[in-house]
Amino acid sequence: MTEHFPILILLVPLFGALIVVLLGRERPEQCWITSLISLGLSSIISLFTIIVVLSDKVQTIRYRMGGWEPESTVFEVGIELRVDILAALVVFAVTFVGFVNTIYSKTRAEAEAQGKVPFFYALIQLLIVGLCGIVMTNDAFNLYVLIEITSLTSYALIAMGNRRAALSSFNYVIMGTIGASFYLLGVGYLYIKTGTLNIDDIRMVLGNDKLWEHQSIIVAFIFIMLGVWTKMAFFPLHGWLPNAYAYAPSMTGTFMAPLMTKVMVYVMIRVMLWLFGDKFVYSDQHVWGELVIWMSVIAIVAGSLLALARTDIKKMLTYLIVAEVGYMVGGAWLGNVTGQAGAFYHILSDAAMTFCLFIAASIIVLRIGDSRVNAFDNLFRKMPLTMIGFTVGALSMIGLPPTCGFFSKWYLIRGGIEAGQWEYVCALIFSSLVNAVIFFRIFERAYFGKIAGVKEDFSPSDSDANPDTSIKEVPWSMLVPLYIASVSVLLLGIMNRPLFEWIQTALK
Amino acid sequence: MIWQFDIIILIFLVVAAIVSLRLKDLLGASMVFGIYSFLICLLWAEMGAVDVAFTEAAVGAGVSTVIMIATVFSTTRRSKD
Amino acid sequence: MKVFGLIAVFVVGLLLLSATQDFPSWGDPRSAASDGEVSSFYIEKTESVTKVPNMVTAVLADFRGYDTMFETVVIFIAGIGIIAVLRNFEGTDSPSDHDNDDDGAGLLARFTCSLILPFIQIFALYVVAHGHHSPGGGFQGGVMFGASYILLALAFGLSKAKQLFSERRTMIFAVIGIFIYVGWGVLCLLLGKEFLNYSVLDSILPGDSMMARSHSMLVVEIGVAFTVTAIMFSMYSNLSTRGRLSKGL
Amino acid sequence: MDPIIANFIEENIVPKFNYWIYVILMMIGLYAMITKNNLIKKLIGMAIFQTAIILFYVSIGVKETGGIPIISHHGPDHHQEAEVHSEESSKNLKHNIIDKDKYANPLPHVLMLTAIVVGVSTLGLALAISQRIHKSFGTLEEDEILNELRPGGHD
Repeated sequence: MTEHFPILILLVPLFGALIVVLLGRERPEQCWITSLISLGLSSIISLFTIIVVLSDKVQTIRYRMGGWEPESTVFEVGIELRVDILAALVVFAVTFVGFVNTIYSKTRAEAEAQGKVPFFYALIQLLIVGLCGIVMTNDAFNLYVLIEITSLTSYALIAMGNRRAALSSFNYVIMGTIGASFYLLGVGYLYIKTGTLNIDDIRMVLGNDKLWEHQSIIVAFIFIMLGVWTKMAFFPLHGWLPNAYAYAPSMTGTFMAPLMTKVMVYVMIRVMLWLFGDKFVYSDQHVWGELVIWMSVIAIVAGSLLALARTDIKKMLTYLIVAEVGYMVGGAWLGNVTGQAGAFYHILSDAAMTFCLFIAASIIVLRIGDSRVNAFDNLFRKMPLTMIGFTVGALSMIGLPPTCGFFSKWYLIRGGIEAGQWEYVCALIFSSLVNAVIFFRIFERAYFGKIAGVKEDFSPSDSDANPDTSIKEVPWSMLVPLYIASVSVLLLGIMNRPLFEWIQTALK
Repeated sequence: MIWQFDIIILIFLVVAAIVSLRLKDLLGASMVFGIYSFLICLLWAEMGAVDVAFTEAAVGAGVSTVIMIATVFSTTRRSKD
Repeated sequence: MKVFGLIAVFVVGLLLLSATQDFPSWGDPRSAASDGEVSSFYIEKTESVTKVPNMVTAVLADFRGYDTMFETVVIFIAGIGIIAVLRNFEGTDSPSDHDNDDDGAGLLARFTCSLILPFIQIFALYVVAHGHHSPGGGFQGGVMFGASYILLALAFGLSKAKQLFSERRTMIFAVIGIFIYVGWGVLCLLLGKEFLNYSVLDSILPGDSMMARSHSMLVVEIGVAFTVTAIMFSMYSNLSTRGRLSKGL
Repeated sequence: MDPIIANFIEENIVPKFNYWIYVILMMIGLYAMITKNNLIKKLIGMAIFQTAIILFYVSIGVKETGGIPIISHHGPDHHQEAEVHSEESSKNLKHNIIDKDKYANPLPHVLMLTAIVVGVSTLGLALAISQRIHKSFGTLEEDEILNELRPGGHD
């Protein structure tokens, strides 16, 4: 039974989506329960997959679709799934965030999906199918199909919002298609030289036939990287992300912001280490090693500064995502295992803390009705329960122990020092300082209220209604996800040592 | 696999692509895009990719053009470029 | 923006062209892709392993059946995505819409359509069923079947087509299609082999395990055809009415 | 003509003409996607861009000596008795060696069937989104939309 886990993780939400569409829009409550059950089941299976993969006997599950064993050939003729501990961890993160986000969607979906609740739940489950498939597949073309599944679902999910969401979704369609098509082109260039599509086999052919110096392989690498970077919003290609995530319906934003870019970072690590191999990527002949580190430095600095310039909390968080993508790209390109493992650990921790911050921000915006930071006066008094969750996420973003943000940054910095890339280390520290400024600005507002405390009693927000009655804490279906997210931020921080060791052994 | 035939279609393809992008009338642009799809379908049939050609004839030239024209009718025919 | 676009496009084009130099010549049968192990395996072994002479169908529905499953899911996503984005559920059921402006095309068009529609549908079924031996398959046949309904809507008005193929029915058909495909794979799982490993189905299908693969391909193609038919019609009916599903083109 | 140029054309353009045209089509499509102002035009550019990539893939699979990738039992190289699909003849077929140079490479065709489907799905969804944009902004021109957003929006 255990060998079928990878496909079961995918099939359960797929069937969930079909059932939800069949239920129709007259029964939103049942749609919610169905997707809750299917995603819960899926995350339980992926938890078991982690346990299976961690046992000494298995380590890597290989699952051949259609049972096509390569008998007369060396190469795979069918499509293969490959799950090691890295994939299992990311899949668990995806399904678990999906499950928790479904709890959060309970009230929001009915309010924001405008009578299209079943389609929302179906799309979000298909998005999870796509993300899990991306992480597990071992076939370069299948990866493209799954990338398109996630893209199409996210276009539709974002466009369900207001009119600005539709416009940013259109930009996302254009950028996303360019990115995915570049990836497809790169795969085509690899295929024309190697004659296979299986990721492991391509790496083998590239190594055996010494194709590394060929112009077409270099171009293929550049195009695949450009495509993946567009999808993950690496700095100069980030244009679609801030508007798309900020204007999307809140329950969509809370799901996509933590996961979409992180899964694409995982794809990048996989392309670098498994598709092309570290000998090709970190070879001294190519100039790109140093170049990409500098690009990531620019991404970190620019993302942080752009975030600092925003007053809208959701926009600010989206620019912080851009900076975080810079962290991970830089870490993966440092060229040593510490950096790669740090980047990978940052995928998990960033997913947790972005999830936490986005839920908190959505709750605050929902209750205050204003997304500008200036309106956050006295929030600690008005919504203490929400602000506790927000604080945990913010501290992790700044990088204070014992949150996971501290440890991932610590490993990344260690990797940077090992590789001697001081500019990257400086950018990380600079970004932490900027994050501290950003979040302490919010804390100051939220804790002390207006700077001129005397005037507070006469301010218009207090005069029309008593703040204690106008702003209430939100229902449990929103607070529980927030607390689950903040607990997982702390838990990931406490468990950093075993996690980091697993990741390191898998990367070696 | 007649290369003269191949080259003629390829040149027509480039022409059709440019014309469909330069027309200021969106209905016309969609129509020329349909022509482009049929040409490329011919090219694929000639290159031996019969299944791809069949799909492109049904999807690219058929459904894509129809939904594009449906959109043009329910929005606007005007285009500034 | 124009200059920037031009520069970006030229950089991309030059990069791509620089790589074509070390490509094998066009049509070279000895190129790595065409002479490689994988494609040789497909060409030489497909018929003996699956009893299907059309290699494209065999590779599509069997060797890379997992891809095709997601291809069907992509179509399904497009269908429900369009509904999620565009569908306007208010004002659908006002009867006045059905009476006005929705009487389709003129007499000649109606007559011609009623003549050719049955043939289109029969040909679509042939394309689905005969995909093993000739070009075609579930996807192409499904598109044609969907196109026949689009033609019906163009000639007789959308309300007439909706009587045959209502929105609820479209969704049910689309779901049934994917359900057939995925369910067939799950059946293999339940019989103890990998997902989509059709060879294990020889216990319930006539013939040996190779014929089981051949028959299973037909089953999954039918599943694809169901989904594609439904979604093509749903796509057209939503896009042509701005999501109101009344007053077609 | 300069012999160097003639040589270049001989070696790099004539045998790879398909690749050249695909790059040109791709550049046209990409340019339209980046610079066109009208949303529908952008989508036409996107469709051209995608078909160019499909053209590239199909060009990979072509063999000068090969025909369509459907095994034919009527060809001159095969025995006449293989014509009927009876049990016996298909057994004989197993021993027939299939000349792989006679058939085009089927794998790129399969991949491109999927890519066409993805293309039409993206196009449909993007058209739906642009209809929604037209419904709420009243125009399909990007600059007019941005103009309308400027006074109200804070970005």
